[in-house]
Amino acid sequence: MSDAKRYVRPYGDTTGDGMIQTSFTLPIPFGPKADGAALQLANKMGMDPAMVVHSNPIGDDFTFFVVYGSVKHLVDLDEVKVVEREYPLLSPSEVNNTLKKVLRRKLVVVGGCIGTDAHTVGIDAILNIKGFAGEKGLEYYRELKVVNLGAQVSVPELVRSARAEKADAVLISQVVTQRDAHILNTQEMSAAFREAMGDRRPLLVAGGPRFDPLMAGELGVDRVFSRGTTPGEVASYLVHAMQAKRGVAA
Amino acid sequence: MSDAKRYVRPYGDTTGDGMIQTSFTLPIPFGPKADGAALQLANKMGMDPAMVVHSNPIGDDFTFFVVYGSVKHLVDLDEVKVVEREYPLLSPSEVNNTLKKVLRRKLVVVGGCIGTDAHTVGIDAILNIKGFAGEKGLEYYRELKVVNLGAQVSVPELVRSARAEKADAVLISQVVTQRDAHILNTQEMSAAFREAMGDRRPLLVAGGPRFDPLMAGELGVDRVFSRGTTPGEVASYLVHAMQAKRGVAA
Amino acid sequence: MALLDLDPLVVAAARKLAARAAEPVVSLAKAHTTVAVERATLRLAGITGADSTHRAGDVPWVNRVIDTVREQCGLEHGVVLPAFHALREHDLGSLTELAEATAAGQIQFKIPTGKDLTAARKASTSAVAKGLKTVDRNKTQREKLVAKWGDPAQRPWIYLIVATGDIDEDVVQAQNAARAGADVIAVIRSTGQSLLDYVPEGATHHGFAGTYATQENFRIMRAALDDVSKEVGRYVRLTNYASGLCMPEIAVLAGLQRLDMMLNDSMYGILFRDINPIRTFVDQRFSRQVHARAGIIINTGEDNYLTTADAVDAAHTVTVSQLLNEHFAHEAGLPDHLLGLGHAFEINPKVPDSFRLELAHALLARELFPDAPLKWMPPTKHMTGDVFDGYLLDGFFNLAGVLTGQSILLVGMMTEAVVTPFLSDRDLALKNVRYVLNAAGSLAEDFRPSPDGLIVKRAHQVLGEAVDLLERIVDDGLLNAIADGTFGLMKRPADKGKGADGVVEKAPEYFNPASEMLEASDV
Amino acid sequence: MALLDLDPLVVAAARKLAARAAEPVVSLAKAHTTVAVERATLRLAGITGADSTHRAGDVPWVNRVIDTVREQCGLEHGVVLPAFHALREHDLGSLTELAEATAAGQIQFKIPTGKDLTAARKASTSAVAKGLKTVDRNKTQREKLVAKWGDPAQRPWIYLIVATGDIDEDVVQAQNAARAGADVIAVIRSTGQSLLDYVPEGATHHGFAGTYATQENFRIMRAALDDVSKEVGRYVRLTNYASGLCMPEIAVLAGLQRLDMMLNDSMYGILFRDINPIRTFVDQRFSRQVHARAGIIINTGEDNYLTTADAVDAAHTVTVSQLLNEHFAHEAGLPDHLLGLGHAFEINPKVPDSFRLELAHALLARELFPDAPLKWMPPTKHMTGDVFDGYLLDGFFNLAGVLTGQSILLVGMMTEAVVTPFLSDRDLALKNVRYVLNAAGSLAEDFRPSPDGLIVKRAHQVLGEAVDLLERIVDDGLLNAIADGTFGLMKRPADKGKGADGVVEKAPEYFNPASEMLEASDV
Ligand code: B12
Ligand code: B12
Ligand SMILES: Cc1ncc(COP(=O)(O)O)c(C=O)c1O
Ligand SMILES: Cc1ncc(COP(=O)(O)O)c(C=O)c1O
Repeated sequence: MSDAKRYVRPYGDTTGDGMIQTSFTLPIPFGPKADGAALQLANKMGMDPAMVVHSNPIGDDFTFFVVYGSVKHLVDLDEVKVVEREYPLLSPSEVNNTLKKVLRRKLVVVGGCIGTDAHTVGIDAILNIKGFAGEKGLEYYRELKVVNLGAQVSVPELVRSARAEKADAVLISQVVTQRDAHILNTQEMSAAFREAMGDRRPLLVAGGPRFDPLMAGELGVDRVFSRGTTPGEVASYLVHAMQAKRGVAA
Repeated sequence: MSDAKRYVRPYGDTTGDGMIQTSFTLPIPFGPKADGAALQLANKMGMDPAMVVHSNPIGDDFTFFVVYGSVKHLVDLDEVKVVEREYPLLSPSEVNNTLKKVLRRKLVVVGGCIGTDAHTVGIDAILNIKGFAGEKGLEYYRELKVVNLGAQVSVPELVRSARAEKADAVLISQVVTQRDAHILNTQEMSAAFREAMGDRRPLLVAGGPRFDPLMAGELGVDRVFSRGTTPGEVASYLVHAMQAKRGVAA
Repeated sequence: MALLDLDPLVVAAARKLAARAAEPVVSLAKAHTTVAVERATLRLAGITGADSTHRAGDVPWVNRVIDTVREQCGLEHGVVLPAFHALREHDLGSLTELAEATAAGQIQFKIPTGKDLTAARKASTSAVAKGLKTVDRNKTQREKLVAKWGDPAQRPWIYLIVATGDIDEDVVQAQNAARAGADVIAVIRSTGQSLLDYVPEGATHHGFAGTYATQENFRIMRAALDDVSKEVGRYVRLTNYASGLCMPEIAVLAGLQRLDMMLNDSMYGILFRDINPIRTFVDQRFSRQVHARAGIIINTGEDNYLTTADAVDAAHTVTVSQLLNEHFAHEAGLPDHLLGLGHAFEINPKVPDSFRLELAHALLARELFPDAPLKWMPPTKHMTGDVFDGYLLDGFFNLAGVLTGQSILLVGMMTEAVVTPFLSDRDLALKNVRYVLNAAGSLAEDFRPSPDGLIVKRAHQVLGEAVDLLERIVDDGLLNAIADGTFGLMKRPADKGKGADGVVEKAPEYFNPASEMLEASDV
Repeated sequence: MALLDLDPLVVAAARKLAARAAEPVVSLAKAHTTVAVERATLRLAGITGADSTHRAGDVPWVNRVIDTVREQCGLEHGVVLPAFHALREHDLGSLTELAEATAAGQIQFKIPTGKDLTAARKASTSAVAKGLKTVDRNKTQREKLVAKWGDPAQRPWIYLIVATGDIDEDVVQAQNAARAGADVIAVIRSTGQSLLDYVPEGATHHGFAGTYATQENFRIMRAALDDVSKEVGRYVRLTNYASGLCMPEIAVLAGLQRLDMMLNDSMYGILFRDINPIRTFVDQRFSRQVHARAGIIINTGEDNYLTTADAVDAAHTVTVSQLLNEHFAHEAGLPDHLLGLGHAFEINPKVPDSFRLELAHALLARELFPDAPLKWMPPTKHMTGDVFDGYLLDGFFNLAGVLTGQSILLVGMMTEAVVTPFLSDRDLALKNVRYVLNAAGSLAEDFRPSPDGLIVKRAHQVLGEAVDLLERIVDDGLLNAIADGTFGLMKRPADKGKGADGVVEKAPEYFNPASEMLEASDV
């Protein structure tokens, strides 16, 4: 890639025009002054010029805005941080064969939605045979033993089950994010495992549509999966992580 | 107003949450790296945390994003710049009576869409009897003589007509803004009047939906009107400006 | 005018099958009580407040009393006999004083007999009657206010959710929503609440993705809506959730605070909160009797099935559940005009003809339940972070609502897949509704499904599948069907689930003045 | 199936009135030529290129020749006689050489007589025939490619605009749009171009809110669309604008570069560009003859009336204009299947029943012109900066399109009131169209306007008003009607407007081989 491609700007209809759309509400009454306030905010966000193309009152105390304009920021592609998949995508039979060789027993996976979260569709998509996006879920893999605890599992309950099942990996899901519930719950979970088992804790994997895969460290887990994850990705990751744990080359 | 009201932040569902929505396209292929790039841009705009809640490819080379998040910027209401209406809103009969007193003749207004712009609906809304938003247009005012030159009026033609009609005020409209056409055309117009008539140039008024009223200086005109302007506002302004010119107290 | 040409015999057969499927469950419900039913009864009898000195946080007094009674003499006779006996024995002024004394370990509960029994029956009956009188007064008051301020000018009624977690922010948002056109405001509950085996107390400010349902929050919001109703010149209704482990108690609190609608499904708690089936069926029956008395419209939860199962494959399970919900509701005394049976616009928008299939399903519900105020739920599952797409889909949902004559329209939010609604989402969503109602509100006049067309065929097919499924349920038993994952693909065995230990078989001498008065008021 | 039950006698009467109203104007058009018609003829005869040494910027050679001929011997005999005479006289190899020599002042044009006349006639006829052969070849080539790559799978065809001002960016956007589902790409012109009395040359990169229509830009875009057609497996059509002062020339360039559709209205230039009425009527007739020959679908501009006039009040003016456009087109040799008559979804969305009124208007057009590929234009005037609202309105526009069987759907953009479309606007707009077509594409089957309902009544009313207006136009004369502001509220007197000085009355000896061959090919 040429140097020119290191830096990019948003594209409206011409390379480099920087055009973006934004909408927001300010807690101030509708009127020219409100439009001016919206413009100030847009400018602070780096939009220049910015156009308040729409505003309307919401009740007496709020105003909603739509603003278009050009942001001056450059995106530096070299500085983009992403979690690249650090392992190969394996087919179910590759997963099974490798696990059999490495472990000589089934790999035990315990999963559930923790805290008060009852959104099981996501974790079920990963765990249940039915699967997701045309891929079968982990239950389908001969060399995996899957224990799906379902919804609203408390952290102590999760730790207890993981112990009882001798879990190699614990997979938790968090969908509700209001007031950072997903972050707090996951941190509580990883702390509990650290406390209960120290270094012998199972592999901890968190998933949910609003997680950022870069957050693993902050959450105290080994890996984070976000929206659109498929079961195959998770199975392949588990193989990779088990190999790494046992010091086996991939 | 209390001090607390000097600074505000965007409002999602809780005071101070700073939540905004934004969408844009980056000229990079769809994928995790693209999502990372979108996040970087959002961060540069001051969104933290930011969530890329949607992305989809547009062809092979572009990706479209929807991002939600909290902007850290504060809007300082004391620093908001707006053009406040510096004159009273007058009824048509007040306009007529005042003009009659101040001028003792009809005030001559020449108007049109300049450059290649043919969007006459806006200027017609101000000038034609039919008017706008329930208010009659300037033609309806007994003490105004209105010459509406229509669309795609060249600057030399405009200057010529203004001279021939002995215009007190010239009202121009600009709706097309691509490549800043509205700004360039208006500046060309004001420069031409300066050159042709110097200090004796008529009052210059520009209008159009994408003008920022703060731009009068930059455009070289006396006043700028933006979206939603009503004829009454313009008539009242003309009275005010004529009084100011003649040194008559308002 | 019927557009689907449904066979009245098939419809009647479906209803009969639903009644037969429900029968054993109704018997079970009659034979049991639960801690929640007993708590609800004491609440009707006037207990309020919480033990704020308890180390586990505020514990409602009613829980302290019930738990102690159960410990000391069991609940199979009901709570009122030991409680009102103790009240008299210790010469206490109120149930709340009794609770304080209970907490202090001063009370030894027992089942009274002889004259004591008669006295306890009488005292409890008159206490509960007082509570029910408040419920009745609220019903009358609602009718008065509706007469005074008026009902919404249009159908469907516009139903909006607020969910900030903070009752004070909720008030701001609810009032603004009403000003912008909402006819019904629902305050969504905090995620954890349905599994709490008590009702929190007081005004609350820290829910997760919803605000706790408390008596005080109910009061605050109803008062706020009364204010805004006056302002906008129409009675704005308030909705909350009588689901979860405290279904009967919350139903009582709703009656006491003049709520107008309540989410209340015969199976939702089982399926989506893993609550024990028997517990749920007992609780729902009592709660529905209370709703019937209070004139509260219930909203059932069939929409939820389509978030876990596929909306095309499982369309007939919605119909079956509606028929069951209808039967359970009638049995508990709710008339048709209080049956806000639920259904939803949840077909994958990528399915060819998805909109026409939605029309088929929606019209089927409409023609099966012509007198019920059907509640039409917006797309959620197939909403994505593409808020533009979502806004459009919501528009077509609104259109389907007006084309098929839905009664209550839960307004969809473009941010469905992103966050609980922003203030602006609600405002935009209302604009969407207003556009559709104003521009195409009477388009139903021109909507005439072709007699052999996709819509008519599909509706007949779904009804046929529903009848087949009901036959299987009659054969296997409803509890087994639930255990097998018939609804929403959730498998819930009858002996599992949360709150099972709160179920108590009634003794022959079981006494509950609330139940007696409520059964009597059934028609 | 006719849903409106229009009276065939009324419809026939309307057509007859339109023909009578058009008659005097057709006579005028036949009696005159214009500088643009003459330039178009020379372009067909092979002239290309521009004088890049001129101080006013590039001036096309054809303008230099026409202007000089006009100066030296007038245009009433047509340009080809003096031009081809000069060519032979000076023994020049091509018209372009002639132009160079003209610019250098070396040529003195005159009307040949006798043998010179015969020779000039012959030479020019064969040159023009060559040009027309290219046009014919392109028509055949289009038919071949359509046969090979296929037509769109669905009706309506999806028509998208690109408007970056830079042909290279346009190509990127057009190809991506085609991949995303566009069946027709229109390259919007720079704002100023319609008032230029010449066609710019070469590839251009600096238009304002549109890209200049040039022969080279046409070629670049058609080639790019051929590439992408192959890739997507369907023939993607290209549209541009034959309006303004160069209507006939651009029509020729479109024929030479295998464009597939052209904006071409009999009155748009008069009304919305203040072009002289006679100039316009002469130019449109010639340009339509060229379009007919090239098998190009014309798109008329009735949608524009509704941006300056009210869409309800002025609905019948759209119908009248469609009938006039139809007549002028037939007269110029265009068959029904090339008549993309325009109409639009422009009723104020705040008007009660606005959507049903749109359906009435759209269905009226459909049933009046059953064989015409109607072009259905999206909302523009009532689009605001609220892009969410706009996205919804566009969805209902799409729905109206499928419910009423429109043929060509110009895709609306949520940013209509903001900017010329972003890449993402087009992508989102296509998602919108795809959803509506896929989900509700066949809903027309269930759309049966009630016989005495709003839709049928409204359609009859509009047709009635159209007949009344046509009667008045027949009485007063079409030119007077235009002068009075009948269409789009624009008042345009016959003797005013731009380009009037480019109109020339034909001499009896007027000769134009293009006109002769084109008249001959009319049916
Ligand atoms: C279905 C649904 C429900 C169903 C849940 C049924 C069930 N058994 O799961 C029902 C109707 C019961 C429900 C209820 C509620 N819901 Co809900 N619900 C949804 C909905 C519509 C879809 C979620 C879904 O199923 N997505 C499909 C799955 C496949 O995607 P996914 O979860 O992202 O999972 C994928 C990845 O994230 C990843 N993944 C997820 N988990 C894991 C775990 C691991 C280990 C791995 C590796 C990967 C992984 O892999 C999956 C496949 O790719 C969303 C809105 C939406 N459109 O997103 C709201 C939504 C999630 N719900 C919401 C809320 C608030 C609630 C309630 C709390 C409302 C209330 N107060 O009553 C209740 C209570 C629920 C509770 N206690 O948690 C909010 C959350 C807001 C927020 N961001 O905080 C949402 C976003 C709606 C909204 N805008 O308000 N809900
Ligand atoms: C109607 C319309 C047309 C009509 C114009 C008919 C006519 N005689 O005016 C027609 C169909 C002919 C047309 C053509 C084109 N249009 Co146009 N058109 C519009 C449309 C739909 C509405 C504009 C309008 O009438 N608004 C209503 C009036 C009342 O509002 P207003 O102009 O803002 O005026 C108010 C205020 O701004 C103010 N005001 C305005 N002027 C003045 C002047 C003074 C002195 C004062 C005091 C106040 C004042 O007061 C008015 C009343 O409040 C807009 C899209 C939209 N929804 O906004 C596109 C739009 C303006 N058009 C656009 C374009 C690109 C074109 C074309 C160039 C497309 C093409 N390449 O072919 C052509 C060519 C036009 C040309 N040469 O200028 C773009 C401009 C993009 C941009 N920002 O640069 C828009 C935004 C559409 C789009 N998104 O692409 N168009
Ligand atoms: C019938 C019913 N009850 C309750 C709820 C809310 O869930 P929770 O029980 O977690 O408050 C829903 C979900 O929308 C529902 O449909
Ligand atoms: C028939 C017709 N011609 C031309 C145009 C374009 O305008 P211009 O002549 O400025 O290119 C339009 C506008 O959409 C139109 O409808």
